[in-house]
Amino acid sequence: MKKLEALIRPERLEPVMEGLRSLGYPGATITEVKGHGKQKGVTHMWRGAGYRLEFLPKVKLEVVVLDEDLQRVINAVVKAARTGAIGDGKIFVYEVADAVRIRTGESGFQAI
Amino acid sequence: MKKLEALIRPERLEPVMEGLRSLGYPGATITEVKGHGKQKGVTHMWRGAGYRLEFLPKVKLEVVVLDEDLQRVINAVVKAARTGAIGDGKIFVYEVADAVRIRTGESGFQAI
Amino acid sequence: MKKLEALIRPERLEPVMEGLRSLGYPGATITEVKGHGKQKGVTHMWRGAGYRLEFLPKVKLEVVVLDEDLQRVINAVVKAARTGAIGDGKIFVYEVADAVRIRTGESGFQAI
Amino acid sequence: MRRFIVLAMFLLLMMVLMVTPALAEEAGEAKTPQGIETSLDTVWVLIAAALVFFMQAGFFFLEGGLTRAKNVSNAMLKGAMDFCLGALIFWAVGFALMFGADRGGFLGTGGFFANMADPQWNGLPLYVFLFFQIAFAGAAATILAGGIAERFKFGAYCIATVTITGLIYPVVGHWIWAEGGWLYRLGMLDFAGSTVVHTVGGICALVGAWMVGPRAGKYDPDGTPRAIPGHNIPMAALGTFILWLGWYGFNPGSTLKASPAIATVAMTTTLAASAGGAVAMFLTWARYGKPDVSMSMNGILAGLVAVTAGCAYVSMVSAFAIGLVAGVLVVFAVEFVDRRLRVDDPVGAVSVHAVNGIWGTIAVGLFAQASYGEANGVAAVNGLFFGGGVAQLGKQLLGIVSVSAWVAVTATLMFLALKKTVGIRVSEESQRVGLDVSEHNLEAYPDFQPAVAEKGGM
Amino acid sequence: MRRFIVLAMFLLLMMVLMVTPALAEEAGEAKTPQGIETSLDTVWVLIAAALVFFMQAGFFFLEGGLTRAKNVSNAMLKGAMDFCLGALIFWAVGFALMFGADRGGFLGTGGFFANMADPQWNGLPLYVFLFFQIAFAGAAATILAGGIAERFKFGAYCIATVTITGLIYPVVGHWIWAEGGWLYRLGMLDFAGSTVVHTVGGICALVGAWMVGPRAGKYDPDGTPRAIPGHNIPMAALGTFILWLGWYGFNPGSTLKASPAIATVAMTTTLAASAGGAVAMFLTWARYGKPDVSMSMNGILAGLVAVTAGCAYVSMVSAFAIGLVAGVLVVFAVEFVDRRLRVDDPVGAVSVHAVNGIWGTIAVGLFAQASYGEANGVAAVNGLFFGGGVAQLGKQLLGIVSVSAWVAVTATLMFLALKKTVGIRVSEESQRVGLDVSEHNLEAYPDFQPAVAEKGGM
Amino acid sequence: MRRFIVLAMFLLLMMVLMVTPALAEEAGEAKTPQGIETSLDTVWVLIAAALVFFMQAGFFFLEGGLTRAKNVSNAMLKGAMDFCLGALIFWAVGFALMFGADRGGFLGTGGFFANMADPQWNGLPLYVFLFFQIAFAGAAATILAGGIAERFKFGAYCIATVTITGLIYPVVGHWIWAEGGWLYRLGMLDFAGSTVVHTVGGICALVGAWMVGPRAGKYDPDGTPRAIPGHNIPMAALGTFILWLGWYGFNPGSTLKASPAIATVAMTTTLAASAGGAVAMFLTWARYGKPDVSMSMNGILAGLVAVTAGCAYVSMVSAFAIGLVAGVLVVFAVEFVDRRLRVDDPVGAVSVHAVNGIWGTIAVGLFAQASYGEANGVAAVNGLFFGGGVAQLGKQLLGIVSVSAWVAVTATLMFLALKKTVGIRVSEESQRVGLDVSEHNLEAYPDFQPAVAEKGGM
Ligand SMILES: Nc1ncnc2c1ncn2[C@@H]1O[C@H](COP(=O)(O)OP(=O)(O)O)[C@@H](O)[C@H]1O
Ligand SMILES: Nc1ncnc2c1ncn2[C@@H]1O[C@H](COP(=O)(O)OP(=O)(O)O)[C@@H](O)[C@H]1O
Ligand SMILES: Nc1ncnc2c1ncn2[C@@H]1O[C@H](COP(=O)(O)OP(=O)(O)O)[C@@H](O)[C@H]1O
Repeated sequence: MKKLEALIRPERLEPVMEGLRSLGYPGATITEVKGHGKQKGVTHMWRGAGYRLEFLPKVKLEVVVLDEDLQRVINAVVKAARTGAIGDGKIFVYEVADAVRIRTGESGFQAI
Repeated sequence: MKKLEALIRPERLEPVMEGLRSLGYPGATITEVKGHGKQKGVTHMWRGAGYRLEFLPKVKLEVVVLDEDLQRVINAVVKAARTGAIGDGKIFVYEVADAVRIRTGESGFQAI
Repeated sequence: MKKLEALIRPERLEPVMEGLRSLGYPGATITEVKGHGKQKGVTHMWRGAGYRLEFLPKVKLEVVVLDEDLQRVINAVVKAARTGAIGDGKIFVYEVADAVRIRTGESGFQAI
Repeated sequence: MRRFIVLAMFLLLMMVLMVTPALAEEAGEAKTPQGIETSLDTVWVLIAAALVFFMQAGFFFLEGGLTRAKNVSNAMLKGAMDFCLGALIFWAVGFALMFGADRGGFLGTGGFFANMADPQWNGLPLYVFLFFQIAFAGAAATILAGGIAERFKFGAYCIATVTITGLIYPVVGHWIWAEGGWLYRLGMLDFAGSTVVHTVGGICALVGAWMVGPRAGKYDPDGTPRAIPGHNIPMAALGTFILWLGWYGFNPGSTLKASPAIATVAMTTTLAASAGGAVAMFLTWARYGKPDVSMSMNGILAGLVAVTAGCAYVSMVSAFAIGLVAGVLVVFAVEFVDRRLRVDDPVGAVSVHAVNGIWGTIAVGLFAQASYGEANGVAAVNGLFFGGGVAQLGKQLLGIVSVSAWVAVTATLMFLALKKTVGIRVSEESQRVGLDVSEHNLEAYPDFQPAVAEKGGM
Repeated sequence: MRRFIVLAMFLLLMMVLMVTPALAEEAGEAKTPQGIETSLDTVWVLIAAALVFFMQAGFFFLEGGLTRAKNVSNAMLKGAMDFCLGALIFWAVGFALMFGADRGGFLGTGGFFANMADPQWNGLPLYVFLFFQIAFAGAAATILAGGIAERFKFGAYCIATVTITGLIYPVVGHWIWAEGGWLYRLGMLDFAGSTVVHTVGGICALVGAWMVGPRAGKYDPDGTPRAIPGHNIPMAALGTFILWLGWYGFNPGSTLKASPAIATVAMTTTLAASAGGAVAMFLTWARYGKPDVSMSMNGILAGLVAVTAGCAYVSMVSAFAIGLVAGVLVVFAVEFVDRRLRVDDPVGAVSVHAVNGIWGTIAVGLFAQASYGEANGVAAVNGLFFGGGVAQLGKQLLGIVSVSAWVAVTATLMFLALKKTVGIRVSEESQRVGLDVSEHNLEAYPDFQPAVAEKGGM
Repeated sequence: MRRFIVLAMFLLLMMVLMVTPALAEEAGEAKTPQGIETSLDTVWVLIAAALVFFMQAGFFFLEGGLTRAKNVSNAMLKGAMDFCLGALIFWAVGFALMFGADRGGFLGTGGFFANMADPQWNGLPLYVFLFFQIAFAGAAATILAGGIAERFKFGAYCIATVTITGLIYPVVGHWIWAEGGWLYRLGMLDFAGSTVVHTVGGICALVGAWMVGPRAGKYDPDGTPRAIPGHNIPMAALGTFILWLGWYGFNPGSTLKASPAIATVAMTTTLAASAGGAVAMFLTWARYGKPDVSMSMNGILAGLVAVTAGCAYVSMVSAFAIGLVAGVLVVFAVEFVDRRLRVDDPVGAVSVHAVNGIWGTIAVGLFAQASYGEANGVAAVNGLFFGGGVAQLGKQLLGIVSVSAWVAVTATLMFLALKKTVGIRVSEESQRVGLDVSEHNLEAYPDFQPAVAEKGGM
């Protein structure tokens, strides 16, 4: 099992989820995060003084998948999340040592 | 060392923390996330139009434990978080390569 | 590649980011989390009844780095985040199996 | 529930058909001093009534601010609907019971839908008097909302509020404010309604909060109360100041007449409110180590409630003293209700309105000065502290006891009946997700991330 | 844009230089009954005007609460600026067009910058009349804001609002309220402005919302509307109650005179609002399964808008009936506009103000009773239901049709001109980040974490 | 601190015992024109005072909205308590110093606790005059709150506010508004208090903000200011509009008499506010590229402050011009205070109240027209622009200089004394967690996730 952690633009969440569903992975966890990368922050104004928001809102999407599905899932996420502009985000992949479904106590790949 | 990442119902947080404490793991990090799984979203109404919230609020609880305590911690979390209904959540386990306590600089299992 | 996950005091975020930048790692993801550890919660009052906030606000900073930079990055974070008092936080390190830059599709260390 | 809705709509429609339209009063050509005076009184009472009306918003903001985000839309709708329904029922029924032809000192009758023979009420156009009374009835009813917040069924609340405005409150109003009322004739004094409005509302809140039971998680198994912090302090602060503003209609407006007396009443009101707020702030500072914001706001309201009965009978200094005592009382009362009675009253409705309504009514028997009553053109009575002996105090106590008994009994019967029929308490699950979702399918703040509750008791 | 700003500032400065200062009226020594009466009328109309002024805050809070957090600062500034700019332009131009010497029943002229020969207006000091009219003009203009919320360019909004207050609204006002106006002479009745203010504002909102197009994401490709929940329900509730409070200036104040008639008007206003709110609540309960908070608030406003035309001509029971119908109308109108017309009206401005403005104007032709009009010192007319036949109804309908046509045409031309020049719709990207950032470089709530939108249609 | 609390409570109690109750005035049977007139004046001044009272809520909402979420409960309590404590102290002491028997033109004496021989004040019931003055004193004191927001000790604030209301403000009031006051006799004109209220409050804010030092993180080591955005723009907008509403009591109410003059005053007030808001909006648009919301709100307030001195002496066009200048001034003043003076004034209290209070006072010397003063029944004076030469201007300047000197000196002494004793600045750690937690053990919004501050300077 692998965990795929995608940092994407908030407005791309819906198409990405769509893509995951079509691959049979409806389950996922999302977190609102702020990201900093190549993309420059935005400048706001407050009573005549400018200030930069260095971090921009991103969504972190976590989905645990079976090893054999990994590449397909990555491709689907990349396809749905890409706009081609700076700030599209990244995907990181981690090894998952184990998984447990709390409701049933099942573990391993059955828990996904 | 292993990291245990449990996605649980917000209202089960207190009993789960209780369980961890009794196993000698008072330290933990929680994040408010939204989850999607087998559990169906809820329908709200806005001025006559229904809309679904596809993601439901969950708590992500992260606790890093020694390898030897892993199973006991998993069991405790499962026990405290389970209601038996869909939406009870999942636990994922990851290998931790290293840990550092910032205050002292200690690393490895001493840092936990 | 390694992921460094630092749980730090919110007010230390700026110096830590400063440190990372100087090591050539401007990219990072932050999440607002709540932490529980050795540090005691705070007591608030509500209409004559006290209540404890067991969890204190922390920032989770995630940054994926090349293996060779790991130690230097850890040192920089520890240096910038440390106050010496309880509650300074922890760093956990994880192995990253892969990374993908969504914009370009590049993967591996080129994606960082 | 659907049956209940259909019934309600049917009843509303019935009203249209049932009633013969009243003839409006004639608009006197306002050229004579007499005519100008009537116009002036009308303007004054109308503006006062509008300010009292606006207190509804004060009440629902206070409640909303002192409770959790997940129940705030429910608080808004309760506050809006208790006025809408209350205004209709008070117009249709309550006003007649309160000010219609007296029956044995207990109840008025006649004049349903404000169909009264005389288009004037003591020289005041009937409709402005009615408007003023509707605003008061709304205040009496909405006090309940705060006490039973975060766990009461919305439908049951609607029925309760209609019962209070249509029956429980007008009967008390008749006793004390209608010329034939038995307490009125006895000489009990309650100038602007410490008893009529606040004790009535406060006791309804007490009975309701007690019968519906505490919010889930409010008490540990061993009975220790847990803090459930309100979600928006500025909202509660604005609510308090809207209420205070409204009180400048509530108290001086109760003269029902534009006269210099309103100046005196405005000042007693100001001093009592200020004293109540100041003392509650200092007292919580001493007791809890830091000045407490929501209790200080309650202190202001306690001072206002307490001076309401006596505002036209007492001196400035007495008003100040009444406010001081009120500010102390409210702090201890909140603790007492929470810890000893174990009644869960999220906003302090019982302590502010019932306790201080009673205190204010007693205070008239202590602090009244004939010179003030006379100057203000109301009853000239001396209280215990000003050489009047215990005569007036006795009347005040009798009034308090009778009213409390009436309200306690009728409110208990009402909540019992509701409990047996539609039910009054929402499920634990509904409380968990919040009444906004469970009762209204709505989130109050969908754009914001709610924080996980992780509060511990102490 | 910069050129536009410079131009605007230049115009503002021109005003200073262009005008000869008017001589103020003499302050009569208020000792005679006559003098006192004038003072009393001045006090009453001034307070009424202040309450109507405060409705601006009600409007911008209602809009802000029913839309998303990322556009709320824009809503605030729109509401503030349409009053600031509107007051200036109405003083400079609008007032003269509305109440200046009549030209053929269509338009007033003369009296720009309130330079009128007579310092009085029917016995009322000219300036308090002007203040009252400015507050009304502000209300008419700000209705647009809610309808075009979350996607309209701020600069274009400023120009639109100035055009409404300076031209579109005063012309209608002249027709119906100025003594020479053709509808006035015909005998069309609109006591406090169901047509003059609300239909005008509502139709501007309809045209504007239609021409600017729906918010990004509001309609699926197949035309199914998606819900875009408002971000702050208590804010909308407070807005509603501020508006209701303001209506006690709006309707009774339209007597422009302190007289007992204001009592009757205050009560008809109260009953219609209450009926509208109550029925909308029950109706949504029946239709959607649970009582809907924001629609109930709309129901209150619908009742208020509907009774505005007839508040001085109808009985209590009729007012109640008018409110009942309004509460039903608003619920169905919101659905109709959203689903059938596919016009995206985030706050229901069209349903509340246009639909119920029309209904209220018609209602005069149905429910008017000569006895009420007479008692209130206004036109004594009987409507269809009270033996007056269809005569009055015909006049009302003629008025509605003419006004709607005038507004529809002028508003369309105005928005077209804006579209061709400065543009009216912000980009999709601006909508995504929100107008607060794109139009004002500001976040309304920087201290709070916004939640990711993840709503699905149904 | 505990000792301070005990002392305060003791002092409060002392008041009860110390004072002989005043005899209330007689309520004249209001049948004669004379009697009706008094009643009318009472109603008018009472309502005006209630509106001014409500400005407290406007002030604390403005401050709360323009500062951070972690300090908002503190802002609420400051605003509530400066009124509560201020009302008590002004009743006990301030009123006597301001309006008691004159001593050498400098100070009033006698009439503590409003124990004055005459129950009337120029024909107005003493108590309504007192109520009006209390509301004014509250406004003068609460201006400080915004300037020292987010870093001032709550206890020290309480003492400061009592000192302002009890001493600093009444002395100025005596000079300018009491018949024996030296500036009054000299003929300095400040109709509703640009100097008496706003300059006094604004200079207190300036001295306080300067002495307490900037908020942690406000200035970079090199002195560059960093933006610290406010947490809730709608809150600030509502605050602004509550203030504007209150100004319709503040300015026209200062006639202390119901007369047609209030109409003129209401209109000058409206035009100046509108001009100030409009010009600030356009100016920020031109300077910063986009129209700035909070500065536009400040522009409205600047216009209001500036017209306060002259509202009864100037024409409509002049009021418009005064507002225009005010709107420009406030924008540059905010930048100047922030960048050049490096005084950290989170809400712009200095720029709005001190700068424009001074400008408004000067404006009387420029724009006054005898015809207006006469028509409004106040002093008939021509300013520089209307043929009056520099005479009046000189008096105005003398007044400004004397008042500024008095306030600057006494405020400095006061803050110094506080600094040496209880201290005025909370620790950096307290600022970091916020005053809500550190001073009141409270979170204002526990249900919401606060966002981590991650702002950078530029
Ligand atoms: N080294 C890193 N470690 C962790 N997260 C990162 C790292 N670099 C980038 N990110 C995350 O990825 C997001 C997008 O990065 P960015 O460089 O702007 O994307 P892109 O290169 O695709 O334009 C950032 O907002 C941040 O959340
Ligand atoms: N494949 C997955 N990857 C990541 N998180 C998941 C995955 N599947 C489920 N989750 C998380 O687990 C939560 C519970 O899932 P659900 O299927 O509803 O639980 P259960 O099967 O125990 O009833 C979800 O809300 C989501 O946060
Ligand atoms: N075992 C653990 N697993 C996960 N997170 C932990 C663990 N222990 C501590 N933390 C995180 O680290 C933070 C700091 O812990 P604490 O023990 O207070 O620090 P320190 O020992 O440096 O004073 C906590 O708030 C929590 O977020």
